[in-house]
Amino acid sequence: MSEASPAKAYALHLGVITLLFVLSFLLPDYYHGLLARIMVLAVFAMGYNMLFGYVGLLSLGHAMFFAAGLYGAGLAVIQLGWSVPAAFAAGLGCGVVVSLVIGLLALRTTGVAFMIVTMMFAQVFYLLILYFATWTGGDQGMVVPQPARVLSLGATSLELTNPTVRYMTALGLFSIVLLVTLAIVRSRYGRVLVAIRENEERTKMLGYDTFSNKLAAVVISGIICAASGAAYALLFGYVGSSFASVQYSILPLLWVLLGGAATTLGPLIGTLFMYYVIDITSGYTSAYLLIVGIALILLVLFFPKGILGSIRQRWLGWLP
Amino acid sequence: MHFGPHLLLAALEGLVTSAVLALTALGLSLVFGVMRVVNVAHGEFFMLGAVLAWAITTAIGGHPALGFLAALVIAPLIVGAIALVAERLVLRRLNYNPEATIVATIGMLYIIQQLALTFYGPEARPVEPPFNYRILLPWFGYSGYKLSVIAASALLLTATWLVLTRTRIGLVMRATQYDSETAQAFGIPVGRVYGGVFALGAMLAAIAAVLIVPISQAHYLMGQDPLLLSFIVVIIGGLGSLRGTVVAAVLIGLSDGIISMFFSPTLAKIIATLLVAMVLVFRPQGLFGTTPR
Amino acid sequence: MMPLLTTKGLSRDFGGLRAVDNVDFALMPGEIRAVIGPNGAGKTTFVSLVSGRIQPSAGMIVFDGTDITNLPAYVRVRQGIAYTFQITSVYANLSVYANVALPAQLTQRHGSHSKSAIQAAVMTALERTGLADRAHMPAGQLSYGHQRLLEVAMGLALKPRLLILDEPTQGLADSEIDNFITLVREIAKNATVLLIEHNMPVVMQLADRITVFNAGRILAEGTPEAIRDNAAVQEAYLGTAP
Amino acid sequence: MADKNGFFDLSKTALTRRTALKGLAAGAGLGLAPGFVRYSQAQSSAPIKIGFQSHRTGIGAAYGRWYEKTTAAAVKAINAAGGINGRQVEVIIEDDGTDPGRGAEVVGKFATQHKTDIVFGTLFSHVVIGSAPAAGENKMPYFVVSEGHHVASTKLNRYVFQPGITDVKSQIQSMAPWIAANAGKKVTQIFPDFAFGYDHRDYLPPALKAQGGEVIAQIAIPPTESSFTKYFPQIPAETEVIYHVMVGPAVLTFVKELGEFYGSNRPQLFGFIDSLEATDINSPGLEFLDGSHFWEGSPRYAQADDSEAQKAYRTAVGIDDNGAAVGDPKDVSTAAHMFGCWETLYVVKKAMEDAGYKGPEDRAKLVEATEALTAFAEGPEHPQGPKTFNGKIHQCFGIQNISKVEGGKLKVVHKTKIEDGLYEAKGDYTTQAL
Repeated sequence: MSEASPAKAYALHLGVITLLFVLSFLLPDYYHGLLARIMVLAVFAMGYNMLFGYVGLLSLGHAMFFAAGLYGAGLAVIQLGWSVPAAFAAGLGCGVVVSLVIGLLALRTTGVAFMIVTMMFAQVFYLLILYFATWTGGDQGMVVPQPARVLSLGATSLELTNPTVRYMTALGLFSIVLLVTLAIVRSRYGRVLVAIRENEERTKMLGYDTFSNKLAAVVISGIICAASGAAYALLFGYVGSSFASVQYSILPLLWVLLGGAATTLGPLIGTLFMYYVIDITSGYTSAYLLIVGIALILLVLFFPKGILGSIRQRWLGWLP
Repeated sequence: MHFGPHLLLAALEGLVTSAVLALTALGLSLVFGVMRVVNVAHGEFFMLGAVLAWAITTAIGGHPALGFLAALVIAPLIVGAIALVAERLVLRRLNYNPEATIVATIGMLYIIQQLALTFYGPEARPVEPPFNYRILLPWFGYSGYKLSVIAASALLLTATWLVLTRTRIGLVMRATQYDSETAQAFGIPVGRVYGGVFALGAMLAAIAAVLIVPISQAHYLMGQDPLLLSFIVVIIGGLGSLRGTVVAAVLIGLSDGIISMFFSPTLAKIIATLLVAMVLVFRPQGLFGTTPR
Repeated sequence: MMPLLTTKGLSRDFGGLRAVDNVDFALMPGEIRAVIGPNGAGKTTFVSLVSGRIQPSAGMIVFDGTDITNLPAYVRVRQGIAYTFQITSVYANLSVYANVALPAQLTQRHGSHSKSAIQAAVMTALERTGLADRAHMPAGQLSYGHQRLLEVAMGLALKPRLLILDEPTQGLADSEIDNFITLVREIAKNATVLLIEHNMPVVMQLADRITVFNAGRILAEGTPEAIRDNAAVQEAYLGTAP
Repeated sequence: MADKNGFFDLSKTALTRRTALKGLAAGAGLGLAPGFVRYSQAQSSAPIKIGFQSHRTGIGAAYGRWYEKTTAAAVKAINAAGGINGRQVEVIIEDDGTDPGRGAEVVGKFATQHKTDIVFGTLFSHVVIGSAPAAGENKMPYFVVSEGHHVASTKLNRYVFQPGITDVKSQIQSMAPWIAANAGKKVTQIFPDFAFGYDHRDYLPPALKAQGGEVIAQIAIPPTESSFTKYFPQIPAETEVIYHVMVGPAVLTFVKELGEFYGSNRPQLFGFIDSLEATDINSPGLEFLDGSHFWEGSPRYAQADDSEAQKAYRTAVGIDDNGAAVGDPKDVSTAAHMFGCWETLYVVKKAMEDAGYKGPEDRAKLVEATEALTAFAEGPEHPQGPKTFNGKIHQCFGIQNISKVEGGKLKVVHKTKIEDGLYEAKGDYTTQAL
């Protein structure tokens, strides 16, 4: 983490946001839609990175935070008939509650035990979704009805099913989370998180309540992931238990490691990379997972710190 | 069914689960303990063992026992060789960096799974047990083969324990686990130990799979559950503790079997998972670990 | 005058071993106190109990008139007890500046919030330890002696009332030791210093009073001269000492 | 095991598969290359493009393969007979990984990149439900072959149809009379603890009650379970019929363990063949099923009274009298479901012809034309049997088969009537805007 060049860092991030904005008008329909989805999932990855990259806590249970947002927002619309903003808030609220409870319990452990405990709580969460199938739709999941996915702003109403509205909403969420992440990372609090990652015992002896700081990080991470989940439910109209399965806990870890842990833009890069590798290779062969696997291994051999992480290490030391 | 027989049945079922789980988890524990590598592809080595068992028994034909015994020897060897190659080509070059190895083993998972799908296919295929003997109890019938799985697993675990505690190989492995740098300084070929441990870990998973495949079929997606359960067993049992791994496997297998007597199945799974998670929360070093290192 | 720190009946067991055994201890404000004793005498365990890194098995600790026995370490740090590690424990991957900024931003929290205030505090600590020109190096690239100084700078940035130094001169060159003695004297103008030290010349030059530990108990306590002449101490060091 | 060369037959399996795909590729042409869209051709001669959302990987892969084979056969037959509205049919396949998230992306890809005319072919319910919003938003007619009750429940949207296979609620309802009359009145249900199982859990008890039977116990098995014996003690002793609908790779274990548990002294067994699709009924351990009964959509084994249409269909798809791939007896098909692909494509053909369909701008017309359909006569286009279609709930209703396992084969012992499976429809898609 470098102290210098805040202007450069902010310029870069605003540049990326501008680029994504401009791309909205240039991309063909398919990639336009795909990128909207990638931005929402990149938010999930950013939430994961908050905890894994900056605090060094490897969780295998983040699907539960994503699903908390997904179901919080989805069920609020489907079962309670709430409006889109209220449902989004409900998703965030669920994210806060779940991450607070899980944080209080799981943070009693460290290292691999933390990894396994989070995985098991996520498994419980997943099974609970199946158990309460009457309300959650179980493994089939539920559709968020199209007429309900409208954002009313005073006189105007925006249909979230409209590709442009959806892209811009996704971009808005992505931008907010990206800038918030950047601000957190560069703040005093961000410095404490990194210190905990580097040496927790030492940080305690410098007067920091590391437990509370870690708990706050779990909750921030949980909120960001829940925001991604809530946005997914409202923008794409489906809630289902597969998003709570362990696969969706491994995916953000993979995206973050690919893009570069503890880099603010790494999650986006990693998610983009993974999506495009799958999308392109699956067009050429039905055995595309083979190619994905080989790509992952090659990438990690030549970019052991992830794409952006390795770039930062070798060339651009100022990257946040 | 009355409570007693029901409990007996649940316990037997739990023990079969435990027997297979203990072997699989021991493999993961060795890799985890000695190399500090989180091997996400461990479940795929398990799957590979089962798929190869099917291939070998089908190719050999004749009496089921013949093919099964061949599979029990050949399948682990092939899987071990594959693991060794993977270790040489990938993990070693990554310097066993914990994060990079996670990505790399996820890559291996995809590759192995896809190869199994392409060459073996998406169907679940059965392997005939070496013998079919139904033990008739007064209250229910039970598979004789299942009981033999428990025995075989106990035998293999004892053998592994002897190797680890009584032989030079075991000593070298323990020394490397304790402190790889010092071990290196004392002339232990740490690189080769790592290769051997990774292969051995995969072989244990493959053996477990060959044992279970006459009970539950070979399928290309069968690796995920053993992986997750093994992780849990390894952590609950305490890193690198053979005794802990076995006890944790028995505990998890039995609790899974017995809790299912009292609750609806999904609820039973929820309670069992939550219980084990709570054990870990309030005893993070595992049941037999001392202090986390 | 009231003591800054007192312990009463302080004990700590590790398994069957009693590492600190029923220690009554008092430290006056402004003092430089050295704690000496043979290896395994319980010195580090004792200061770890004081700093809160480990919990006592029995006894109580009073700091500045309040019972801090059950307070977690980080609260004690905030109340003014700073601890520098025996084994160098700086953040190797972070810059020297960032290492010191971490404690500095804590003490600035209640005062000025501005970035410049933190910066000023960091630079003051770095200048006092002579590390100012290395502020932007990664801490891991500092020489061993400089890393020891960085430990002290981190302690200083906490603006402590009690600074605990655990074997600060270990591994330092003679020239570095002289500078270090000057530094501690200067620190002692604003803070009380509790020093674990093996290097007897350093102890003799710095300490106002010396406490000698042996087998988890206080063997003797007094001025450097009194300790030098104490027969029991000599026996502990020359006779039963390992 | 009968075949000693099973393992080496694997390569042959791969070959047959590839050969089958070649038929597809011939039709699909450049469509298989991603992003390659031929705008330039005049619409009149350009092929009609059907996006096939296939379970090539993931838990549904065994089905996906046979759905592809059946589709290829149907497209070949349609093209040979002049195509649809004089245009050839081209199939573009995308893998959805049997994952609802990816499923929705694939529908988006068909709509915006491949610009297909319709999307077709999904089986697994969660993928259907996950993809349905994307179909609705893209105004993309989406023809599924899933047998789930989701379409008929009218919880999806106006663009989703299931005209080729009866939904599971109707299937269950038409099974109940036979079970109560022939197998027994005290029924214990064992079903997977997820939505497919819930349809059975919810619809069987009332249907059985209407016939004087009773469900005395319901045992839901968690989806991740791989061993079942521990649940069997929950089966009440007075059970006359065990009604089982387990699916997934663990089903062989289920049957085998049931056999070990009961031995020869077992209750009657009635199951849905979903459990054993793509699985040889003569696999070791399945002996226990001898004499038990199964629901089948379309019979796996050739029957003595098969219609000419059924025979022609089996030949076209390439399955032998035992329901396995011609030339590879180990490669067992998903015969009970895959006929739905064939029949759905012919429904699409009929609807497109009725609508005078020219291109994506006519999709709304295609939806209305499909809704206007009422019945499909048995014949080469509908070899499984006659069906009625309810345009309001977008669901067809056909006859069902009950087959007995006898001498290592499944023999149809009862065929239900369409009326047996009709229920009161709730909701109406046609009131939704297009």
